[in-house]
Amino acid sequence: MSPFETEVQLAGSGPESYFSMVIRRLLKHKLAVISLGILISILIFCFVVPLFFKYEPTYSDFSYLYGSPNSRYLFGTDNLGHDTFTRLMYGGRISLIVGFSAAILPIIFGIIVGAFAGYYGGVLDNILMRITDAFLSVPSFPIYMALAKVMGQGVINIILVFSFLGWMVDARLVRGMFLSLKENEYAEAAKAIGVSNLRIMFRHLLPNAMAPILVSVTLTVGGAILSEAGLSFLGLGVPSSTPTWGNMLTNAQQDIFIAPRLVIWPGIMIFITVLSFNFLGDGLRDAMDPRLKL
Amino acid sequence: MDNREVLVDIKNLRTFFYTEDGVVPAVDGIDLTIHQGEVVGLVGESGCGKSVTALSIMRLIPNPPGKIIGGQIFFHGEDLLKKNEEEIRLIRGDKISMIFQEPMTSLNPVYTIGDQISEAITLHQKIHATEAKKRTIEMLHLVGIPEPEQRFSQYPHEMSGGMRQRVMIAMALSSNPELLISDEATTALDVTIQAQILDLMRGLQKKLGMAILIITHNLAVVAEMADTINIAYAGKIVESASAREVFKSPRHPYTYGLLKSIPKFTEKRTNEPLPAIEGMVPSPYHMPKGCRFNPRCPFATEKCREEEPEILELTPGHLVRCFHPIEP
Amino acid sequence: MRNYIIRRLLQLVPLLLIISFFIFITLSLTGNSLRSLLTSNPRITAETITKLERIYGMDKPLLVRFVYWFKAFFTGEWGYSREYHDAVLVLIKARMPVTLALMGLSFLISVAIAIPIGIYSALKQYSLLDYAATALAFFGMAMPVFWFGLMLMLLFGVKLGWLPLGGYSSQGMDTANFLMRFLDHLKYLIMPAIVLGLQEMASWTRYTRSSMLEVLRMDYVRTARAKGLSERTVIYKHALRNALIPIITLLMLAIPGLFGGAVLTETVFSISGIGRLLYTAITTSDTFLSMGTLMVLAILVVIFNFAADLLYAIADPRIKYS
Amino acid sequence: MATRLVEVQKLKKWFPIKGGVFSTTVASVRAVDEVSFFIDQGETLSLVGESGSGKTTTGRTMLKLLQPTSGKIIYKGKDISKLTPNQMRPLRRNMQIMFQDPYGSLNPRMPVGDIIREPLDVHSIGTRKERQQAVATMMETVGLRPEYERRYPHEFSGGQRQRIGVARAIIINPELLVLDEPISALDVSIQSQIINLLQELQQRLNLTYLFIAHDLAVVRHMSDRVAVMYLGKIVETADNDELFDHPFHPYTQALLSAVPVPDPDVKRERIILQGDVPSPINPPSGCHFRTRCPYAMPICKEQEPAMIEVAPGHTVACHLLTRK
Repeated sequence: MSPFETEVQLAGSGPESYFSMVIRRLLKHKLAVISLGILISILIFCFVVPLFFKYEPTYSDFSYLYGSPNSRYLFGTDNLGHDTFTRLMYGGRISLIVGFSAAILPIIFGIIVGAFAGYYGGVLDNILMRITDAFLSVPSFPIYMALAKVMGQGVINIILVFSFLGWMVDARLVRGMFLSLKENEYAEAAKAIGVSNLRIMFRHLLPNAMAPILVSVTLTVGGAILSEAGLSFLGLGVPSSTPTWGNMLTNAQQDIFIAPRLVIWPGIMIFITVLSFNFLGDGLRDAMDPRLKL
Repeated sequence: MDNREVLVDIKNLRTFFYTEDGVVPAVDGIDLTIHQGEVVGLVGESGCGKSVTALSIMRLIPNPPGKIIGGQIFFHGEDLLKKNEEEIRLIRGDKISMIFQEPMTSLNPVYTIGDQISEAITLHQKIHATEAKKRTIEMLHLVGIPEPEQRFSQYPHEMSGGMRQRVMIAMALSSNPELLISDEATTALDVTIQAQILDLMRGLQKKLGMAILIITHNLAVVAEMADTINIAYAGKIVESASAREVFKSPRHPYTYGLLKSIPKFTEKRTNEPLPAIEGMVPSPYHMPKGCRFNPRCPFATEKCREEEPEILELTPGHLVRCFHPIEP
Repeated sequence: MRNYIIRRLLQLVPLLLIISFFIFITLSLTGNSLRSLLTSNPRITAETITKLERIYGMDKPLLVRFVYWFKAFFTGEWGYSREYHDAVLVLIKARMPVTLALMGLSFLISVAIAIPIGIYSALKQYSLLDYAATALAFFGMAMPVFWFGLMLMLLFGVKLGWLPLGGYSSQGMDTANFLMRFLDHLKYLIMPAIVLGLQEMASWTRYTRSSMLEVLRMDYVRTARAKGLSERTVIYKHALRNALIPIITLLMLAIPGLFGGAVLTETVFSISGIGRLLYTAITTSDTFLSMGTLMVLAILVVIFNFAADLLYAIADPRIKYS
Repeated sequence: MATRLVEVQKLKKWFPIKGGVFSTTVASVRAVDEVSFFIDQGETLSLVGESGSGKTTTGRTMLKLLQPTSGKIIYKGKDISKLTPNQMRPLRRNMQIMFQDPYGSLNPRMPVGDIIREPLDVHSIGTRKERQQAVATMMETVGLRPEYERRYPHEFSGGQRQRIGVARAIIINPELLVLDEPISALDVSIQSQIINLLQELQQRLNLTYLFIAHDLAVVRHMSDRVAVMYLGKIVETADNDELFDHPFHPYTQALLSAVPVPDPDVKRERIILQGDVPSPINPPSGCHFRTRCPYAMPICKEQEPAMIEVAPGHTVACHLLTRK
């Protein structure tokens, strides 16, 4: 019998791309599915509901300061008579925008630095990693404070500050992935075929490094929301006139004994959002690791 | 051979793994007998259940996902599967020892090899630390490790693969076990180092008289070492006989095909293609109906596709699981 | 090993230089405030200002000024705080013990809780306790530090009245004996310490758990079982030590991060420590004080980095730095 | 007279080891240390040796996947050792490699059709449709169903993956194929299928093989000539039968005698070598094998033995030859 007549059958159950496998496995992860649902609800709450809602975030009802919840003001009002419900929606917008932007920019930069350092190694790796180490050694929160002070308050500045000091962990992660991935024989096979280095890096290796990168992105979004809230809480983040969840907390802190409700709501929003991102990240990590049985 | 006392008698052992994708019947009715002082080979390809059999004897199946769901493993007439964890622990590493495939990862990297061997000695022999150290050095000497006194305080990463496998053997033999299970112990080693280790094991077997269960995919290794050979395929033993019988007159089509398909390095080169077994090992999730070898078997009939054959003693001591055994 | 230590120490020098340069540049941009010292602080004479200007090379270009400043910093000349009307060095010295006590307590509590829970979670994977620990860990990681602080204050300070709302010691404690003072401080610090350590505690629990799970899958753990060792010995002798090696580094490297949290915690609980000092310095553009405080933090970072490397090398015999 | 396809002269590949306070090069791993051999068109040269002997590094350096430290690689009369990666790219069409690990050598995120087609894409061969056709033909050639081209590697078994590896390597009609342990990770019953496939393809497509292996039984079955490596050096080269029937070098003899034979009746005289292979960072002076050689003499320590032809096409590097 000649091997050319060999009839071979597939071991697998059917054609399934990696992507659909991840989705299938993610959907088995109950907490991740719930988190995804919560996040979508929060997004709708922050970006869609305000379109159909009566109050502007700057609207003040001076006749109803520290108002308890009623049918007009679902969550009551604050010290200036702002509608808490409205401000939670608008505040969420800023917090989420900051969170996403401050995760996406650094990951792109981190991928580039990490990919080159890990793939080429040697002197380039050494230089890039020493710089990364130096940045990593900077106590980030105090520097956020200093930079925020220097650059002035504002949403864009906050995103820039976070991006400036947020890429190192991703760079290290990607470098580590590339260091081990390039040792795979398929990278060498691509080289042997004559594939260029850039194509090997971004077409062969990067897709294989995507799992931890994506997980890192979800965790970074949560982290950035927390940091923004922290900075704003200290009065160094977004100007206090713009509502964010962090700012709402700052304003409410002094009233904590009069109207604890004002402190509880924004805190819960931050908490639930970050928690959902973390659970989603955890679910993604499990879904993308085929060694793990769900 | 048979006048020696039976040491281990495995009857209809079944060990399944319950995974996300389904149930894997890794071992599905394996029978195996080991006499005292006998060297028994268990040969098969990946997924045939040979390593799971060994871990089942040791009761080291990771649970979950694995579980021994049936059968008996008699050791000196007592069923190991009926013993509690404490009782089995006293047998493990004392009466029955095991060495593994990967000498590089089987030793704990943060303890010296001396620590790791004497730990086993003090555990099973209840002797003093200084005594244990003396015994450890003796063992290192026995397995041919030069300068055992210096080696005692070395860490595993400071040794080569061959040396580490010697350390594993020293550890396994330190309590004079009655059975040594060698699970692909030479597979990761180079040919000349493999020759050293096999030579060592043969020598120690003669000297100490323990029984050895050699688990391997390498037919040549069992040909050199084993008295009796069991061929496993897809979780079942398909043929069992003395080494000579298996190699001279294989009766199961799988054994026959396997022996034909491996190139012989003692024979001059021909340009003929090798008589290969077509197809591939069945997926553990989709075991074929009937005889598990039937999709690859050139002699398969309708009966083979429908019914599962029993293992039968064709000639004294030669057992085959096949409806149409090859005539010698 | 000795070579390794020397090499790491040599690497610390440029690292410290880069960090301090970075800090210097950032804060120089806030505008120089030497002159403003004169106007805001009546106790500082024009003479002192001139002397300071000479020390810091104020008329020189930025890069040269950095060299002056760096030199001054390492000779103990850290300048004056505009806000507090005192020498920076004195201020930092006075505040340091409070912050170190807060961080130390926080670190101890976190380690003492996180590591045992992490180990237990790994050993009893998918048990009720494992799920509870996982839930708590996620809870801790998603919790905004300051908000958690406020919530605890509401509960224990306001509603239950068990613990003081803020500060560091009670009045009249200066004359009390050591034990009384210690217990008094403890009463004030326990809540902030838990708040400060919550996030680290949560992530350490997760890391310990996964590290332990990873190690339990290793071949040498199987070897240890095959020897007949008791499950206890297998876990506490063979698995645990290997699992803790990466955790040690993690612990060390987390310490500098606690400073960031200290800023928030000390603000919430009105504790006069380094964190609050830094907060005041930055919000009031008190350049010397900001620089001094940030530099102290940077040095601590570098030291703990080094300690992490050393401990790792000691804990893992495979690391052979020659 | 056969045409010489490739000739390697005094090829050297040392990997530096960084260390010390300033991360300078403190030593080198002498993976390949002045190795010379040639391969004629259409033949199979096997490179055998144990792990750490440098056989895999030799194969990869010959293909310029690793930059040689020194030495010449003459491919069809042209020295390619100094070419830059860009200059090498067009030449890659002619020389391909197939790897040992069926799991690591295929990108898990690419469908197998894309994997097999990539060489055509990279070298811009044919139209889109022609490439697609070529992939289908190639899959049939190696015994895979073309319908499976959208499937991912994890759905295939080890043997099938090696078929994919072969398809990728030969789709651009190379002349030279380096086979780096292509069957040693496979199950016994699958190995013979791949061996047969490789041999059949060699005859059909007139391929030249550099076969890197440690399994001597397979080497005997596959090769025309055999070169034995030990610690970065070739110690003996000969025609297949000549080498197996009349090994001269003490290492070759020991290696051959160490191979177990699947026949319980064959009782062979076994030479058990003592000790381990020394570290390639600090190989023994003189003859690298002398520390384990049963015949070691004083001269072996002082002088490196030269390659001497003991029979036509049979060369050996050993002082025993020059003793008298």
